[in-house]
Amino acid sequence: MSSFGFSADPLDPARYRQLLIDDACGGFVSFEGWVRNHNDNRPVVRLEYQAYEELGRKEGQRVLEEARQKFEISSALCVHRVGALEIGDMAVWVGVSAHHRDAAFKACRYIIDEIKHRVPIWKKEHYADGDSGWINC
Amino acid sequence: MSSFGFSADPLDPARYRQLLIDDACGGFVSFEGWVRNHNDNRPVVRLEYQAYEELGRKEGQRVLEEARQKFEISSALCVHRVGALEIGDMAVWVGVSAHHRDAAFKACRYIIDEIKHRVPIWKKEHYADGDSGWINC
Amino acid sequence: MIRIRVEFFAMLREHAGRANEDIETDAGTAAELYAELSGRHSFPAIGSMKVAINQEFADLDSRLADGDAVVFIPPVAGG
Amino acid sequence: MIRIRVEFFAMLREHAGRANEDIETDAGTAAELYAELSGRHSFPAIGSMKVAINQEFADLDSRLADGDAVVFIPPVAGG
Repeated sequence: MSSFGFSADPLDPARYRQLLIDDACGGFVSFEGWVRNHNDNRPVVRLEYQAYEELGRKEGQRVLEEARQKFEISSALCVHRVGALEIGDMAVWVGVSAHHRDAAFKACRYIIDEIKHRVPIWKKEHYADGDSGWINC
Repeated sequence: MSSFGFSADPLDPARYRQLLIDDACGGFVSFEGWVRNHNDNRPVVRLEYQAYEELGRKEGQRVLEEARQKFEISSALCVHRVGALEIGDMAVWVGVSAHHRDAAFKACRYIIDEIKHRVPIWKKEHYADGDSGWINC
Repeated sequence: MIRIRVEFFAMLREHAGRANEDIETDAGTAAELYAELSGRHSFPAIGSMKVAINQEFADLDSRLADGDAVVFIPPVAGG
Repeated sequence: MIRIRVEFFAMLREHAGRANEDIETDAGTAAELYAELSGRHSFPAIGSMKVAINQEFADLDSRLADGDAVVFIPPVAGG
């Protein structure tokens, strides 16, 4: 199983984890991206993610398929939050199960790195001073 | 915070994860070791972990402190199960939170690798054919 | 003249004041269409712009065809 | 003669048939004590044996002192 999706609701790691359980697997690695209270030393109070979901799902799915080809994994799942997020909210969850931990670690890292660089998602940060801005734009 | 411990009860990843939450952190990586239904192509039906807990806690704590010195992480936690385990049970949980994901991934990997090599824990596998054996002994 | 459906995201959506727009244009390529929209909506200069045509990544020099759905993709920032 | 408290784990515990043992011995080092116990309990040959003395890892050539707590550590297999 490999699946990429977006969620407008808070992410639910316990539920996603269940989807990856496999008696043949000895290792499971997950990554969670959390909304930090600062960025480049600037206090952040909340933020907003906007995604081009149709293309994002395709590209996210391609990333997961690449991970399955590059590493010996059993299952992989990635869910990215969209909409308004508060400090401490989970922005993205990635989980990978595999027979051996080496593949699980490498695939999980590959997936989050590629997702961040390739999937059309944008982040607007709102700062403590009232300013706000789209990151990277 | 960094802490290593043993548990005779089933591991509880949702509870451990809570202990690592930090508003300054942007990344969280966790590893779970699951009891596989096979090892070297031999069907496994259950297994048993035994630990020299007094020294194990010291050595586990040393591993976590090393991880904190080597990588820029905020918190790290590792709990290893002892006693009788069934297929699919969680044998070990490692979690790391950090400002940035690179440190979280590297520290999590470092911790599980070192724990496996250095902490005095032994595993006895029980096979489908009725045989059993202590691994590595 | 061809008819193009453009969808805006992030900073482009804020500058355009809308999520999408149906436009009749003489633009031959995605890059030419972006220049036309930039003028109309006063888009700020954004480096490394990409484009998707009909829900697939495409080259900015790609020729546009009547009925294409076009999305300009500023640098992404997921995770 | 010194008095040593030995604790057994894993395969050693199974072969000794007990979790610990108080022993009076002439062994000067941990390695000599292990040889003595191996004979008594018919321990199988185990490579890369380590030892802990008084709850810290130690060298197998370490001198033993009266009252020491000794644990022989076969190759570990956590995780």
